[in-house]
Amino acid sequence: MLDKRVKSVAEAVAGIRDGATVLIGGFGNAGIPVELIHAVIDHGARELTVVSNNAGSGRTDLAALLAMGRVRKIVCSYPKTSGSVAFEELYAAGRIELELVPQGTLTERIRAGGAGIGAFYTPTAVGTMLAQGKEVRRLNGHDYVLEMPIKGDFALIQAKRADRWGNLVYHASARNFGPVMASAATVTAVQAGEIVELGALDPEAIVTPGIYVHRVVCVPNPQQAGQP
Amino acid sequence: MLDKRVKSVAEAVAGIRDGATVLIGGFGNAGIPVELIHAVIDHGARELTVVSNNAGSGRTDLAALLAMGRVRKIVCSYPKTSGSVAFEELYAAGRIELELVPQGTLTERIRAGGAGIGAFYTPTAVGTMLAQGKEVRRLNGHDYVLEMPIKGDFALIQAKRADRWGNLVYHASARNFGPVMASAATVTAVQAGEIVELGALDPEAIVTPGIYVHRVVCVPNPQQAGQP
Amino acid sequence: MIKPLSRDQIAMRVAQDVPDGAYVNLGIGLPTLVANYVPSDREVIYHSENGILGMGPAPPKGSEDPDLINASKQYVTLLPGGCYFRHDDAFVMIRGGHIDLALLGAMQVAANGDLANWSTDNEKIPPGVGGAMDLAAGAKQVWILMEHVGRDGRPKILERCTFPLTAPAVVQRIYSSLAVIDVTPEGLLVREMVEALAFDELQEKTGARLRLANDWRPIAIAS
Amino acid sequence: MIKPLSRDQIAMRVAQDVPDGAYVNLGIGLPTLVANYVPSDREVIYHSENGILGMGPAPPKGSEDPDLINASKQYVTLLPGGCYFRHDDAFVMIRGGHIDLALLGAMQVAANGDLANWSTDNEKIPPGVGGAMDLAAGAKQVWILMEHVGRDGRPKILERCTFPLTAPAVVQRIYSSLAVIDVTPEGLLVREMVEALAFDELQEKTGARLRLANDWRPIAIAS
Repeated sequence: MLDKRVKSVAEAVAGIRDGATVLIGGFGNAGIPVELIHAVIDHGARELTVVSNNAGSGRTDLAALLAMGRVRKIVCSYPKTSGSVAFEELYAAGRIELELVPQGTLTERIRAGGAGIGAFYTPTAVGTMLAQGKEVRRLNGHDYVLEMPIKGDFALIQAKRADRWGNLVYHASARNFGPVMASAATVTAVQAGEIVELGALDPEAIVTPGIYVHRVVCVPNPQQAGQP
Repeated sequence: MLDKRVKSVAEAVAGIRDGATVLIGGFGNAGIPVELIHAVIDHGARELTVVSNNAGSGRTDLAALLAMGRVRKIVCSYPKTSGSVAFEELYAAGRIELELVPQGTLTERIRAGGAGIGAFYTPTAVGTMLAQGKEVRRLNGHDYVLEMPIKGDFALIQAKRADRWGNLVYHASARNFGPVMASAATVTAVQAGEIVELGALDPEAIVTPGIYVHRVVCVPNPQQAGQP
Repeated sequence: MIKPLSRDQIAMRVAQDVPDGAYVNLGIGLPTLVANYVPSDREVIYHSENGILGMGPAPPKGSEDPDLINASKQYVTLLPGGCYFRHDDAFVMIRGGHIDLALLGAMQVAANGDLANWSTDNEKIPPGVGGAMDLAAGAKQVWILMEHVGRDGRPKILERCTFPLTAPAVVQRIYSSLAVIDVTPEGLLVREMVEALAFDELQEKTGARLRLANDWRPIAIAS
Repeated sequence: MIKPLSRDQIAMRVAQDVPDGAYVNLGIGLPTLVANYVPSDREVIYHSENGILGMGPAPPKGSEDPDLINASKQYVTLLPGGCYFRHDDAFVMIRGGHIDLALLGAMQVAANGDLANWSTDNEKIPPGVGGAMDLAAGAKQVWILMEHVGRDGRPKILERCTFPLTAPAVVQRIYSSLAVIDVTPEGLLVREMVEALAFDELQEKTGARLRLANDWRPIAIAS
């Protein structure tokens, strides 16, 4: 029987190694898998590379992981937001590496990782300092930058509902990076607000097919991300 | 007011020019926009390049367009199916050009066309005759073939329901190429079984956002594709 | 007496030019105000990079949904006909040329349409690019909303940007607090100026050569 | 007396090896029979390239849905927990290495795992590749189901394929009508043979050098 449910957030992130690349869903404070991030904090893994749109805000979840010095490098599009104090302190002290990636290139690189694409040419960032050192190629009369796929050892994402096959649906703009990150990790761990019977999710409306999901834990009342 | 509804299939395909590239949805006989194809037949455009997974079967829809000698070139993954008589006759007579593309590369090239990607590297077809004459590049220890985007002047697709903004939902595996083709054409024309009030489609379950759709015509009882 | 436009007045002026039925992405800050002023007889579809089409106004206090936010991380609503989609699909729309109009703020704009709106190249402040480069490169049209000069009085419209570029040669039009200026192959063309402003004064506050359109007129704000 | 396995018996033998919980793509033809024989205590998720996960058996006559078909264009059903998705996403699953197992037919297989299953290079017949190259290149494992020799009696297992390749070095295992053969770095290793078949006879019907595993055994079909 195919059953991806696990009993605890600890079990959901079990096996995460020092030095792992972790894709973390969320945009602003929507869709952040707060409890899974705290499970990584409790787990103890260090020297992580985190791929996430933002770099945490407040003092909980990603900001807490950063503040504990557990992240070697962050790959993101918009690290400085209101409340990104933890990141800013590390950055000013030279204690974290930042790879800044335009947001659309970030999502597309993750998609390429999940889709088995070896690399792709994008018009974004042509003629800017974020294209420095990268191959630029003229195709069909326009310039494009070559970009490489991103894959994760783990992806941590939040969903509204799941079933035991790992099918997922989301709520409003909390969907954001969840689906694309789910497709690009060796282990995709999901915290779902609710786990429903197999067949209860509309097959026409499932957003993330279970094939991309490996572990699902039920977290009925998740904390709000980015708390001070 | 944003209203993409048109009153007839003729209006839906109006403006299609001789020599146009037309993306046509469907896989097997599911999801084929039969009435829109017949509108193209009635319209009279010639020298078309058709991009479609199959090359028609029976004597209606795409097979009829082919049999009338209106297609200069077909880009597809699987032209020979049971009933693909019209195509086979043209092919044997040397009267149609065939560009054979692996199915996953076909969908990805269309996606690249819709997504503004200049080109991409795929592992599919490496070391085969379908990669002959194409750039092969070693990336991260594996070989990949460079593939170019496909865009259409028109896309013709079938959907189950639509609204006046052009939002679409599909039925079962008739979804197939509809969403990706919708994103890659200058004019995307949709035949929908039903047109519903704005707001009647679940915002969490809309498959093709209306931004990709330009014309919607209601065809309540479409013909079955591939009739003999 | 010259009265520069307020931020809301800039937004009002732009709103007059947003076409009916357009798909529009509003950048962070000043551009978000435009949605408040689009004439009610026009149906404009607002896109947000975090996976929303058909964004509506801010919700009444108390009924905010923390999972329904715009790119500026403000609470929004969804109109009937709106929908949600994946982040990668949101950028298919942007990069693929499906957004009719990106309304963006700017630090600097050059006479050839170069845009700088993401970094002041200050090493102490971590840079953040977000979706700015994708929008600048991908939208069919890019219009800029900004103060005509910086807080320090220095021109923001220049022959060449000194800040790092967001994208080269992408801006079609600038709506500043003093003027409406088209970026043309022949350089910057002033279409409108605020009342009582002389062209020479405008040129003085601008770091690139301007030309005045023959049919220029004073900026009119419907109030 | 040697009795080659029937098509159904090949499918039965393969079905024994399909792991519980696996995501499996069944190629056109012989492989589609496997679904009929997977033990009922195993939950196997069938993927179809036209946007289906969780395909169920053929529907009862009269309740077919013309919009619910598999890659072979046969009517199928959807199991609870199954879902539909876009064609491009179906190939994200394939190309991205998310399919555990592709069960495919073959015209020829080479000792190094090269697969030829899409074209006989006959200029009069239009070639059709479908999703074969994507599956061969993308699935985590590729197992081949086929007659051991062609209808003309010529070997289909060869040192080198003579037909155009589908993908080089992708086959892990061959289930033929006579034997179960692993493709190993040291060449082809026979794991199982049908009753009463001598290894020399098998080698004679095979165009590539075989080795017999020390722990080889007769093919057993649960009936």
